[in-house]
Amino acid sequence: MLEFFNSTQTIHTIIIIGSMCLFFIGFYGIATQKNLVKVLVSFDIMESALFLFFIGLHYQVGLVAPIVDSNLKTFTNMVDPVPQAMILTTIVIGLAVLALGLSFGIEYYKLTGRNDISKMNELRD
Amino acid sequence: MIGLLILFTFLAIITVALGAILSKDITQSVMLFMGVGLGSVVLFFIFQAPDVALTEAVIGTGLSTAVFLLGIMHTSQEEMES
Amino acid sequence: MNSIFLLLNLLPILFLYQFEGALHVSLPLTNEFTLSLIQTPLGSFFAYLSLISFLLVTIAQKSKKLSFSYYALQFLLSLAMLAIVLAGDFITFFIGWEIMTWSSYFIISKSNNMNIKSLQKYILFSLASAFSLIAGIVIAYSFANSFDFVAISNSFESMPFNIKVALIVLFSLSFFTKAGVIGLHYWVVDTYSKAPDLFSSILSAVMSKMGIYGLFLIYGNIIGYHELKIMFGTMLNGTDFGYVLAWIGVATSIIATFKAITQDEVKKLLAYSSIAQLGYIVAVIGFGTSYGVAGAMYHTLIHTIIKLLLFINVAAIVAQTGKNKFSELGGLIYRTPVSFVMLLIGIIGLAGMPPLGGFASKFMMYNAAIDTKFALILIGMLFSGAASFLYCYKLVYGIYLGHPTSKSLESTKEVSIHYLIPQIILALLLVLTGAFPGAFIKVINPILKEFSLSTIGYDGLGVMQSAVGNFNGFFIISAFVVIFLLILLLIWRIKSKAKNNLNRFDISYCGEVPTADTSLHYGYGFGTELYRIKFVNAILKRSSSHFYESLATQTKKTSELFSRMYYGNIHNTMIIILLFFSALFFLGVN
Amino acid sequence: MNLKKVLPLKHILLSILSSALLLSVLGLLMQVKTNLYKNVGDIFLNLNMQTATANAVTSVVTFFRGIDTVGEVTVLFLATSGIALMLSDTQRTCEKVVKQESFILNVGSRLLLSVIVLFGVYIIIHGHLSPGGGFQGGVVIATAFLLLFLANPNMSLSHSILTLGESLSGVAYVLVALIGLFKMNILLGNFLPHPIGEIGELVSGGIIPVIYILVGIKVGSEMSVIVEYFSKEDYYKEVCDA
Amino acid sequence: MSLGYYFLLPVIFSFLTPYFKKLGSFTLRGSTILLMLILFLQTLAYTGVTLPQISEFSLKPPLGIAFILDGYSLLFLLIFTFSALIVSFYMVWFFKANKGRDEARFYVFFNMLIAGSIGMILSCDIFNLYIFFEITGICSYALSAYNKDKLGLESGIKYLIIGLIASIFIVFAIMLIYLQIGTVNLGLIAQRFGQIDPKISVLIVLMLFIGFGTKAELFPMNFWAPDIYQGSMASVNGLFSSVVAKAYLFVFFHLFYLFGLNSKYMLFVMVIGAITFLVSEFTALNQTNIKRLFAYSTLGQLGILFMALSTNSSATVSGALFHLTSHSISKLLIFLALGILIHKFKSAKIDILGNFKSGFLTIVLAIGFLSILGIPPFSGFVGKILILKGFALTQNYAAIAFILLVSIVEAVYFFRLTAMMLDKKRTKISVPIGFANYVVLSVLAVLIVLFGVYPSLLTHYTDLATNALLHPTNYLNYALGVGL
Repeated sequence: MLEFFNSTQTIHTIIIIGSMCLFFIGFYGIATQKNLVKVLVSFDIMESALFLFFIGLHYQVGLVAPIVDSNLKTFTNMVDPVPQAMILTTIVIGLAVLALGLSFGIEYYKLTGRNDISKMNELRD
Repeated sequence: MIGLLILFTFLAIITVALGAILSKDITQSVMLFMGVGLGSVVLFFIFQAPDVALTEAVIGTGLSTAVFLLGIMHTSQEEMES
Repeated sequence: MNSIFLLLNLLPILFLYQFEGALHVSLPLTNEFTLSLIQTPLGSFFAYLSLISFLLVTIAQKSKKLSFSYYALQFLLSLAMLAIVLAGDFITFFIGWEIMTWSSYFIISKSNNMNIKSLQKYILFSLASAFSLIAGIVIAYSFANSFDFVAISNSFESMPFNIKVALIVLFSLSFFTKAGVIGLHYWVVDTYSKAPDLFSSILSAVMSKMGIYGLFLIYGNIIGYHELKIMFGTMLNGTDFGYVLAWIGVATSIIATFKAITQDEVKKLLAYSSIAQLGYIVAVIGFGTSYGVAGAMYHTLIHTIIKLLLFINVAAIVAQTGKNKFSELGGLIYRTPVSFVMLLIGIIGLAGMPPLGGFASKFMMYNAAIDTKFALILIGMLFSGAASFLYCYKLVYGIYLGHPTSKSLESTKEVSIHYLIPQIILALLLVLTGAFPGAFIKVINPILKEFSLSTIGYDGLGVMQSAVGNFNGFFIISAFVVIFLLILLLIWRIKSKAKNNLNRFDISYCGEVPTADTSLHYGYGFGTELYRIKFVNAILKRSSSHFYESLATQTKKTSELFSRMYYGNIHNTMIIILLFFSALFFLGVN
Repeated sequence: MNLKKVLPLKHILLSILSSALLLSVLGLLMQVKTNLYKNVGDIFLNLNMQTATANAVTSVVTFFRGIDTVGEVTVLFLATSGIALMLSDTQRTCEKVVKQESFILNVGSRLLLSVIVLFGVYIIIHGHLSPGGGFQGGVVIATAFLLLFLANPNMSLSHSILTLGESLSGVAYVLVALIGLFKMNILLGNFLPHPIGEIGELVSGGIIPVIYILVGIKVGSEMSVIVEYFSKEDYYKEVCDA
Repeated sequence: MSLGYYFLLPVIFSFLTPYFKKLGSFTLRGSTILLMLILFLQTLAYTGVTLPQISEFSLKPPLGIAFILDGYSLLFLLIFTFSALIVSFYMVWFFKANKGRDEARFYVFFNMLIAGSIGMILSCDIFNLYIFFEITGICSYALSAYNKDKLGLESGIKYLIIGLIASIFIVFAIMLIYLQIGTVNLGLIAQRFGQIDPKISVLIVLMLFIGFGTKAELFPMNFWAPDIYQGSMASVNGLFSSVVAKAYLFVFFHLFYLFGLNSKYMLFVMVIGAITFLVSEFTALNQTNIKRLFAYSTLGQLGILFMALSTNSSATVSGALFHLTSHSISKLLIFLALGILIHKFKSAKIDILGNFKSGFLTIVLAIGFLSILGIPPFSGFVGKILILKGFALTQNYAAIAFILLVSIVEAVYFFRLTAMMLDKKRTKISVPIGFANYVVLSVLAVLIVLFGVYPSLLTHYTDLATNALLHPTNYLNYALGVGL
């Protein structure tokens, strides 16, 4: 039973199911939520789901982190470092966009007292 | 064993994420979102990605939650229902 | 300013000193396109028409203070028209066509009584015409792999039948719009009447002729009358195609003639008359016989001369009196006698009465109809020709005869000499074209050769041959002049005895005393009685404006429908994007 | 309770849609084999021996995919500028009111500050040896300042120093890239001698630790600015409301 | 010069902007103009060398990231750097006329917007491309919210949310690509894209389509675009229309042809483009806000470009690229001229076009309008006739009829605006223009006429670009490191 859970195949299945569930929770969130902060939260959940999906699928049982130390002297049997680097970049970018969005939201709230994106309708003909 | 750990962490994250989406209180939603970040940190560690885990812990969970909380302090706390 | 542009207008003659072959330029635009200018007899006929018209109108424009931009645009317009008629390929033709469209648009917009709606009407019809033209051009290109007239003409035979028909329809639609064939004439009247007065003469005399040139180019040069005969078969002595075209033209001329009679605005009458006269040309252009082509050509020339003359005359009167309606004018014969004589000559030509050129051209066209044995067409043409007497009469009566309808008219002076010089030249031309039809046949014969039709015989300058016998223009005009002089002498003898000191209110009015408001002028309401005739009433009541206005309304409604989608709420936009993704996902992946 | 209000029809339909999409995406992803080709990461792992950085992720981030990181730093910089544009309101009318400070919080946070900053610096400097690096360390330093702001609302940072740090480190980063161009004819070339010592030593890996230190300074100052703007915003609002 | 300067120089300038600001606004404006001039001159220098050119970062491709300049990107590079130079001159007037704006930060976003767009067209690595996508995105969000008024912030928020959706899809696609192919190098992806599971490849294509299509303003995903144009400044609109939208379009078709999707998805993209064209032109008829109106017009023109660029026939594509260039110049001209009017009247209703008195502005605006409508002798005509010719060669008469019919609808509103400008009955107020603007607008107008009467100047580059786009063998060799 436990061996079954420890196989790479099972872990990948769990990861795909779990992260896609998380992704579509976020998907549902951006489709239904109207508060700006909650929309941003939904986007972040979607992003997190993608990160888990991506990093998780590059993990295989028995591989170790791509860092050598006193015990480990060669770069063998390690997980792929490129996805990790890419995710690292994406996390930082995500934070930047999120903070910018929040600052827009704050200014907009100060001017109008609203943070409901479906009620932002002054731009129309 | 590690599979089970992953499974349960995922379950926890999904529950928390659902809570974050469905919660009417925005502060609560942000705090629950922090839970998603924490769960991700655990998973990243399991997936042998300590760099990402550290980044997610510091940025995804720490700073972005702080920014969110500071941000919603001066917008309304409740989701507006019309 | 005026003199400079007068000289500039003369410039192109340097390059067109011959009737054929003086000009052959080609100029690469990109790797694929080459602009080329070639002088053919057909092209130079129209080139001279436009050059002379512009020259005369520029002389008349000396009487007005016009801005530099006006003259510059007008010069550009004349160059564009030269480009059209001298083009050797469709790209040059189209470039000229479009520059003609927008430069005339900007000139028309300078008029004081222009409004946005009329401008829109003009430009949209012009662009529709241009787009239908370019559609035809690129379709032809897809078979010929070249924009050159010769190449397209050579490959035309090998195209599939439906493509040939599509090409003919597209090109014809484009040129019909410019010429103002009925149904596509919605823009003509509004534009001619609201454009600057002198510029209306260019619009009517030259620009509409570009449509006629296009028709000649397509039917005669590119497709060839011979090919048309093969495509659609023959009927009697003409082509099937020509018969259909003839009905379109006759219908145009009849309807427009009736509409012209009922107009109260002078320039609107002239505009409808212009449509009617172009209807004749369209009617005979498709016959595919020498007489048909010659008649169309002759009438093109005569119509240009007459319309220039009449529009300049009317422009002078409008400038002098400030009035442009028949009901406001009248009795100017003693105040502006020279103008009166010029207008008289003009309407004699317009009505197609002997002895002037108008008769010669109509004679040629009737001949063509007799030649092809299209009897019904001939009857239609004769009918509308007879009806056109009415509006010619209205024109001369409404402006010059009868009583002046207001005090201010009584003090009107003769118009400026700048208006009169071109009118006198044009009147002389009208006389000459009537007197020397043989000379004109000499000009037309190379064009007939270009269309590979048989040439028409002529005997000296004064006589031309026709299906029903020789036509001696010189003899007719001499006889008429003698008779006319005799009558004039007689009238002068009688009139010198009568005294002319009538007042505008010296009139018996059924026992009532007319007041200043009472309209005493005959021109007022002239033509309204036509509504009582059932057949004419049915024609007059119908108008294409309903169709175009409902089209505009439908477009507007569609636009409103679409813009409702964009009343953007970002939440809905997001949902739409996600739904679109889902739809494509389910369609594409599964 | 009105069911329609709690769960509108639109939400139900959207949740059904999301679930349907989830199931079909899952169905799709489950049957697909991954790793058809050898990943580029494995080649990088081999190359990493030459570069002599203990942390392969760091060498990928700063060197193999170095231009990504320049872009990333730029994104952060732009976000900071955007936030500053939005939240630095020069025309604020209400005056600055000195709020009461809590002595214990103040002293405690200052004590903690040094520890956290030290930790951040450690993370930055050991970026090429252990998990962590410029981004993580920089953010750690920023959170230290966040703590300071939370404890003491009157606190303010010296913008000129932050700007100096930000600009200089940024320009230095780009210059490092350009020096690579001049010395090795390739942008971001690793022009410093490497490997100097053993893998795992502090001075190893050529330009990699240099870049991470520069990134650390830049991210630290930028994040501090962001944190300051967000927390000061709160402060101003309270003052204006009062 | 290395291609890396296109990104690194603006980055240095942006980092140093706080110090330029301290030296005074003259230095700030001057440095931006200098930067854009350098970039433009460098691009001009590249027109004389053999293409493609490559400059690598850190490692040689396919392992490392490289900037590759081929004929296709050269054309866009010319457009972008030229537009940037023009706008940088224009902004001198703008900031003189509008005192007290946060000038330094505008220039930061402006520089990086250009750098990001250029990065998107040069990068040969899809993840790197995503980073530039985000840089461009963040700059555009900040620029559209730059006014900090209700409308500006609203457009900023809307743009940001749309950008988040687009980037989520693109990140997902990139992840799937890496999972399948094991690399993010465009050359390797192009080589191996046909061999992966067809279902996954459809999913990847779909996600990239949604991501870039949303940003490139394709029909069912462009409901946000007019709002953004309405909320932001006219000069920024000019940049959005002539640089940013074109950069996304570049990437869309670069990937489209590189991944060999042309045979399978040609009809789909064409239909989507046609619908975009139709809907936007009809919607534009009904607008009363001038910026919104031209936003719809931009969408419509993008629709034509999508129709024509997806055809896979070199004649049409070359025509479309010509049309694209001409559209960029014309729209830039129109938006900059409108900026002057909007500044004067403090309103963006279309009535302002009827109320100004300036022969110069009337002429340049009329030139812009006629060029977009495709009327000779302006550059738009050559583009349009080349597109129509291309469609004719493939016997696609339906497309010809469609383009011409919808163009009449387009003419309705363009000539309504022209008629308003020429209407003498309205009260006219004279508008101060400023010397810099005379120069800027004249240069643009002269270019429009020049490309119209002497198109060979441009067709050389569009032919190069077409060849590079449709037959990317050289590009692939460079991206794979084979040709080095």
